Amino acid sequence: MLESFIVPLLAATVQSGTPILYATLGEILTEKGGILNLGVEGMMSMAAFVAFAVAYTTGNPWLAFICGGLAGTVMAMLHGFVCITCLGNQVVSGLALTILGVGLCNFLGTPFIGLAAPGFSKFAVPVLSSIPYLGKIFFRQDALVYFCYFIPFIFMIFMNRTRLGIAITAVGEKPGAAAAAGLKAVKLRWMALLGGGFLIGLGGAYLSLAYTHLWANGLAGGRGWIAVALVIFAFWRPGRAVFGAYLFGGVMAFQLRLQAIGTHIPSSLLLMLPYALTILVLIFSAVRGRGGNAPSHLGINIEPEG
Amino acid sequence: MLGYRLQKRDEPWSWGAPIIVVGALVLSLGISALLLKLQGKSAVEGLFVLWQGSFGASWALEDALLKSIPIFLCALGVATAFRMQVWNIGAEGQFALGAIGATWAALNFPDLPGYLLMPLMFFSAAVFGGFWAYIPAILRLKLKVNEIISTLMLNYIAILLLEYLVFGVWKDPKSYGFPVTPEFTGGAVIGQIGDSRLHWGFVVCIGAGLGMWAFMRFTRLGFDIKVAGEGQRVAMYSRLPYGKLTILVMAISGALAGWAGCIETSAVVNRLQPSIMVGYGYTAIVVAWLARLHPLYIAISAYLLAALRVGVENMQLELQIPAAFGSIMEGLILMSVLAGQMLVTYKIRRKK
Amino acid sequence: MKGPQDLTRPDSQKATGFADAAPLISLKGITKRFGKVVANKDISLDLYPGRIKALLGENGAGKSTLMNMLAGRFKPDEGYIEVDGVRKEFTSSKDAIKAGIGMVYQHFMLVETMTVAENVLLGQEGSFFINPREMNDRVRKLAVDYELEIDPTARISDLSMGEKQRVEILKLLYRESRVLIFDEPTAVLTPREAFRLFEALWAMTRLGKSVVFISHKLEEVMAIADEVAILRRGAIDDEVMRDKITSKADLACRMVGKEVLLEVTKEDVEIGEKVLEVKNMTGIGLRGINLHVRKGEVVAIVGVAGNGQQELVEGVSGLRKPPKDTIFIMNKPWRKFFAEMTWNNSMSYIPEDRLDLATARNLDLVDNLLLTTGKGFTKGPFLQRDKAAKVAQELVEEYDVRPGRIQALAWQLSGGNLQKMVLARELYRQPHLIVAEQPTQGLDISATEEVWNKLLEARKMAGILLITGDLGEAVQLADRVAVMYCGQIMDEFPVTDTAKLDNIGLLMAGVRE
Amino acid sequence: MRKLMIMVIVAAMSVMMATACFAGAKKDKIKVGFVYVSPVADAGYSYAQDQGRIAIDKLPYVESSFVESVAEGTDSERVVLNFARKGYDIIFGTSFGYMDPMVKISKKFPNVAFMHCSGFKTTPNMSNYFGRMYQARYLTGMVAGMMTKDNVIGYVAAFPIPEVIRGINAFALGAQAVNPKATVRVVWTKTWYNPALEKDAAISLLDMGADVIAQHQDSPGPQEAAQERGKYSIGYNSDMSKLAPKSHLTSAIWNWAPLFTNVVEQVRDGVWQGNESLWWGMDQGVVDISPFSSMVPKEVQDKVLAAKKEIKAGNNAIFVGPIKDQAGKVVVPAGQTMEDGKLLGMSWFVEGVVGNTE
Repeated sequence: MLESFIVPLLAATVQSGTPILYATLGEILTEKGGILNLGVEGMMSMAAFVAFAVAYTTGNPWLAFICGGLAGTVMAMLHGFVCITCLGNQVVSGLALTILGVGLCNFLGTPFIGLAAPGFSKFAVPVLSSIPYLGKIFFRQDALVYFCYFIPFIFMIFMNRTRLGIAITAVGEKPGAAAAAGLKAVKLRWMALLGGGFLIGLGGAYLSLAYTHLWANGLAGGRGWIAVALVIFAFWRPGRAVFGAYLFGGVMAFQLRLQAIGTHIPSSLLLMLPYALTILVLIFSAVRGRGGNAPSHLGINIEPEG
Repeated sequence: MLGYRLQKRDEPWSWGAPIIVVGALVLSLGISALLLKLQGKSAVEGLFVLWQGSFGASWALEDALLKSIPIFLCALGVATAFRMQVWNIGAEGQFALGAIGATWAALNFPDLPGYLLMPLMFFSAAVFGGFWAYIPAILRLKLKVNEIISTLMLNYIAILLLEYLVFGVWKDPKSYGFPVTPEFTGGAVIGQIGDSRLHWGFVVCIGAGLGMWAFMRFTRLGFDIKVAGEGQRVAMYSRLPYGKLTILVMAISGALAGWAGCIETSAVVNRLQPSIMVGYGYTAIVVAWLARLHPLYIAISAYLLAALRVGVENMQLELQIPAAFGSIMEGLILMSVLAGQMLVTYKIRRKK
Repeated sequence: MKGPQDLTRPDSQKATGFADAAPLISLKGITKRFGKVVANKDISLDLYPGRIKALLGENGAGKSTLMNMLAGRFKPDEGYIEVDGVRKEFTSSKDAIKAGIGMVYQHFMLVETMTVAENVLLGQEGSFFINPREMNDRVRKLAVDYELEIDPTARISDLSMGEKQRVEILKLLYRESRVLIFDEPTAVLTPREAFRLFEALWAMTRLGKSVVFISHKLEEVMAIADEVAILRRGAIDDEVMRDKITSKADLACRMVGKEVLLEVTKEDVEIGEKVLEVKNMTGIGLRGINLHVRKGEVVAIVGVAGNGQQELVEGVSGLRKPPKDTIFIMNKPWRKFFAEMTWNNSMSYIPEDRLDLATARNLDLVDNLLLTTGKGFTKGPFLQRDKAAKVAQELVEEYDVRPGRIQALAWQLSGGNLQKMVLARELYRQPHLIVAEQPTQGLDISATEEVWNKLLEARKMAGILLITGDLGEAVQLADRVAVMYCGQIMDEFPVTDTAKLDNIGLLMAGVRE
Repeated sequence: MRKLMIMVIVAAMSVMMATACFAGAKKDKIKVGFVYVSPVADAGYSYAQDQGRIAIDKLPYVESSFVESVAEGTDSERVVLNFARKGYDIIFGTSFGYMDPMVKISKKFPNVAFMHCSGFKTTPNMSNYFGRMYQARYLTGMVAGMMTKDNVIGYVAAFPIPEVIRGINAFALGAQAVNPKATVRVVWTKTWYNPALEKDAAISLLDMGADVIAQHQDSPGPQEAAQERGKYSIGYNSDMSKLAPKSHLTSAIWNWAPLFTNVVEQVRDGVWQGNESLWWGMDQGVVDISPFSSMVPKEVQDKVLAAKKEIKAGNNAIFVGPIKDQAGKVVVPAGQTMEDGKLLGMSWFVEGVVGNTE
C-alpha cells in the first residue's frame, strides 16, 4: 500500500504544489510591501502563455522560464500603475487584472492550442534519488521543482537578513516611518510588487513548461486564488507557505487517485476538496489568533504629500 | 514620477465620472483594436462588426437586453455589498445557489399553479442565494475570515454542487442520462413578453433596480449602510449595528444574485444544467464598479457590457475572433476606469 | 536626583566652547502656502552647534510645517536652506538626513512589529546583508554611550512611551545627525521621563549638536532653552536669548503678543442633579474610579496621555462595556441607558479624532449631521433628508462653519470648522451629558475661543466631562479637576484650590504628597 | 440625465418588438453554419467536426462558417439564431447542450435545416446525427486487451454521460473478448479539454498499475503522461501518433465528411427532411480507427482488422448478451442485442469496469 499509493501520491503532491508555492511566495513579497494583489490568477495565466510561446519559438525552456517570470512582472507593473501611481482600489484592480490576464492569455493562446513545446521533464538526481521513499518523492522531479526547493530559504534570508528586505517590511507596516528614515516608500513598494510579480510569473511558467507541455486555455485553474488564500494561512511567512502549498498540491492529486482506486464518492464532491480546505484553512488561521500578522498598511495606498 | 505629481483638488471634479467612463471605453477599444491587428484581423472591420453585433440590428438590442438581466441583478447585489466595503466576489456562486433553489421548488411542487409556484421559486432562490452569501458574512464577523477569499472559494464549490445535483439526484430519467434536470412545467416557466425573446424577468429587473435605488436613497437602513461603508469606527461612533448590517448587505447581495440564477434557469433555459454558469458573477463586479455602485447607472453599464458580450459573439461569427476577446475588453475597461478615477480627486501638476 | 518638577539646567550640564561657532543650518526667508492658507511666511532662523533653540507657538502657528520642510518632506515655495553656509535643495527626507538633520515626530515613526535594532538601522547605508548579532551589539554600545539604556532585541510594541522616544533618539544619534529636532516630545512623557530626556539633550549639546525643541508649554521652554524663537501666525515674531526672559508671564506675554492670554468669562450656572456617576470602577484598564458630574458642572480630567483617559471615555460614551453597575448615566445603569438611549436628551461624545471618527471624511455635511441625529429625521422606515438639509444649513450659519455650503465633504473643512460642525450637531441633540475629548486640540486661538464659549453655554442643559492635556483649558473651563495617572484618579479638587494647582505636575507623575 | 437614460431603454424595447426577419427562398449557393462547444484547434471533438466542415467547404456550391467555444446555455441559442437570421440554410450544432435551443429556433425558421449531434429530439426541420463510436472503441479495446501485461487499463474520461459510458463499456467488452482478465479503471475529469488535469488523471491511473491509457477527452494530455512513463496509450477523435509516437498504439477517430456531404446534397436537391436520426457507424465510414503504430504486433493487427470486417458487415452488434453490470447482475440476457434506444441512454458500467457513473 505504501509503495504503490502513498509514495506516488506524495511525488505528485510535490509537483502540483510547486506552482502554488512559487505564486504564494510571490504574493507574500508583494503583500509584505503593502500591496494587495488579487491578480495572481491572471498573472499566472499570462506567464504560462508567454513561457509556452517563447519555448515553442526558441526551443530553450530556461529562457522561456525567465520570460514567464518577466511576464508576471509586466502584469505587476500594470497593477502597480493603477494602485501606486493612480491610487486606484487595490481589491478591484486585482480582480480586473485577473479578468484581463485570463482573457488575454486565452485570446493570444488560441493559435497555440494543441501544439506541444519543449519543456522540463523529470530526471533523477544522481545520488539523492536513491534514498528510500524520500528519493522517489523529492528527487525524481523536474529541474524547476529542485530550483523551487531553494527559493523559500533565499526568501527567508532576503526578508530577515538583508537591508532591502527589512526596508520592504517597514514600508508594508508603516510607510510614514520608512519615509522618515529616508527610504523612498513608493519605490520600495514598486520593488516588492515587481519582485513578487516575477515569482508569480515563474509559478505560471511552471504550468506550461513542466506540468504539461501542451497549451490549453485556463491552465491556472484557480491556483492563483488558492495562492492568495495561502498567504493568509502562512501568516506571511515562507516556511508555512511551503507546508501550505504542498498540502494543496496533495489534495488535488489525492482526489484523482481516490477515483482511480474506485471509490463510490461522486467526483464533483471530490473536486470540492481543495476549495473547501481553503476555507477551513482560513478559519483555522483566524481562530488561532496569530492571524494578526498581516502588514498593517496592507491594501492602503500611500497618499502623495502636499 | 517623471516630472509630474498629484495635487489634491479643492473640489471633486463633478463631471469627472462620466468622462472617465467614456475615456476608459475609448482607450479599451483602442488597445483591443491593436490586439486584433496582432492576430492579422483588420481592426476597423472588427470594431464595426462589434458595433453591428451590439447595437446594429434590432435583434442585437433584444439579445443584449436579454443578457443584461442576470448581469444587472448580480451587479445590483454586488454594489450593495461593495457600498459597505464588503468585498463580495461570490455573486457567481450565489447565482448558482439561486438556480438550485428555484429548481428545488420547481421539481418538488410541479403541479402548483403559476401564481403560487413562481413566488415560491423566487423566494427559495433568494433564500438559497442569500444563505450562500450569509456564510462568508458570518465567517468575516465571528472569525475575521477575509471575505474576498471565502466568497471566491464558495463560487467553485457552488458550481461543483450544481454539477453534483444535475449529474446525480436531479438527473432527468427521460433525457437519456444527459446532465439536465427534467424540464420545468408550465407554472415554473417565466413567460416571454409578446413574441419577442424577452421575458418577464426584465420586469423583475426594473422592479429590483427601482426598489434598491429607493432603499438606498430614502430609507434610514440605506443611509446606515452608506455610513457603515465609511469605516467600522464611524459606524461604531454612530451606534450602527455593524455586524447586522454586514449580514443584511450580504444577504441582499446573495438574494439578488439568486434571483438572477432563478430567472436564467426558468425563463431562458427552462431547466437546470451546468452550462448556465458563464461568469455573470465576475462581469457584475465590472458593471458595479463602472457605475460607481449607483443603481440606475448599473442599469446602463449592465446593458453596455451585455451588448459587448453579444457583439463579441458576432465578431466570432463573422471574423472567427476567439471568444476571450470579450473578457479582455472587460478587464481593460475596469483597469482604465480604476486608473482614471484618480482624476476626480487629484489634479496632475508639473513638478517644480 | 533633583526634585521631579525642577527642570532647570544645573551648571555642570552647561555646554561650553561653542560660543562663536557658525550656524550649522540656517533658514533664509522660508515661505510655504497650502492652497490659500499661508502656513509659513518669510521665516529666517539660524541653528548653532551646542545650543538648544526652543520654537514656541500655540497650535496652528505653523511649527510642524516648518519642521517638515527642514526634514525634507515638503519643499518651500520661496526661500532656501543653508547647510554650513552652502545653499542646499532638499528634494526628499534623504537629503535632509544627509545634511545631518534628524527629527523626532510627536507620533513616533517606528515600526511596531520590528525590533529596536532593526528600527535604528532602518534606512542606513551599509552592506546588503546584515548580521543581527553584530547589529544588536552596535546599537547596545551606542545606547550605553548616550546613557539611553535599551534592549536592542525588544519589539517596539512592547516598549513604554519613554523607551520608544529613546529609540527615536538613538536613530538620530546612529546617523550622526548634527541637528536634532523634537516636536512636542514631553506630551507623552511623565515629568520624570521628561527630565531624563532633558539630561539626554544636554549631553548632546555638550557633543556640539544643535537641538530644536518645539513646544507650547512655557515652563519647559524656560527650563531648557538657550534661545527662544516665537512663532505666531506662520511668522517668527520675536527671537530672544533665554537669560533675557525674566519670568514665565513675560514669556507668555511675548508668545501671545500684546493680547492677553485667552480668557473666557464664566458666569455661574445653576447646578442640577447628577448626570454621570462612576462608582468605584475597576476594570477595562482603570482602578477604583469614583467620579460624578452634575448638570451645569464642568469636570476636567487632566494627565499625561495614555493613563486611562481613553478607557474612561470609551466606557462613559458606550463604546466599551464596563463592569456591571459601575457607570450610571442620568441615574440609569450603563446597559439600560444605552439600550433605551434616544437620539436627543441623552449623552453626546465629542471625540479627539474629528475626521475619521466624529465625521465620515467622504460624506457631505448633511450626511455627517445625520450620523448621530438620524433617528430624529426618521418617519417609519424613511429618512427625511430634505428636512435634515434645512437643519444643517441653519447650524452652518449659526456656528459660522466655513465654507458655508452643506454639500462640502468633511475632508474639505479645516480642523476648526469641522470641530464647530461636530459641536453644532452634538449640541443640537440637547444632550444632558457631554463627553468632550481634547476639544480644542490643533485649533487656532479664535476657533478655541468659540468652542470654549459654546461649551460653557451648553452647561445650561448638560454636565460636561472634559478630557484635556492642556492645563490652561482645564483652568479656564472646569469647576473641578481630577488628575489621572496609571488608570487611577490621584486627586480631585476644585479649580479654585491654587495650591494644589501649582504642583499638579507631581500628581501627573503619580507622586502623592 | 437619468430621465434621458430611461427613455433610451424604452425606445430600444419598442424597436425589438418587430419580429425578426428570416431567410428567403432556396438559393443555388448553400450556406452552412457550425456551432462548436470547444476551441477548434484542440485536436479533439470540435477539430474532428471541423475536418468534416472543411471537406464540404471544398464543394463548389457550399459556403460554410463556424463559431467556436459556445457555452451550451443562453449563448448557444443566440448563436444558432444569428446563423438563422443571416440566412444560413443548414445549421450544425455539435454538442448535446444545444438540443433545446435548436428545437426552439427550428420552430421559428421552418425552411432552415437543423442538424443536432448526440441528441435525441427532432422536429419537422430538425434531425440529429451521431456516430457509432462504440464500434471503434470495441476495436481499440481489443488492442488494449492484447497489449496489456498487468491486465489493468486506465481510462481518462470527461463527463459520465451515455456517449462516454457507452464508449467505455464497448472498450471493456473489446478488451475482455481477447483477454477476460483485463479490467478498466475510470477517472472523471469533469472537463472536455484541460491537458494539465487530464495528464494528472492519467498519472494517477498509471500509479495504480495501469499499463495502457485510453481516453474520452479532447487533449493529448493522457498520451503525454503514458509516453513519459514508457507505457502504451490509445488516442481519440484524431490520429494522436505524432504527439506521443513512443506510446501511441492507435486512435478511435471520427470522419464526418461522408455524413455532412450526404446532408448537403439532400438539401441542395430539396429532398432533405427532418425527424430523422442518423446513427452511422463504420460501414458508412463515419467512425474508424487510425493506422496502427509499429509497436502493435502483426497478429494483433490481423485479429482487430478481422473483427473490423465483422462489424462493418453488420454481424457483430457488440452489445450482444450475456452482459453483466459492475455488480455481476445479468442486464442483457444471452442471445439478445441492446437496441438503439437503450444504447442512447446507457448509464451503467459493464463488469470489469472500476469507477462510478456519477
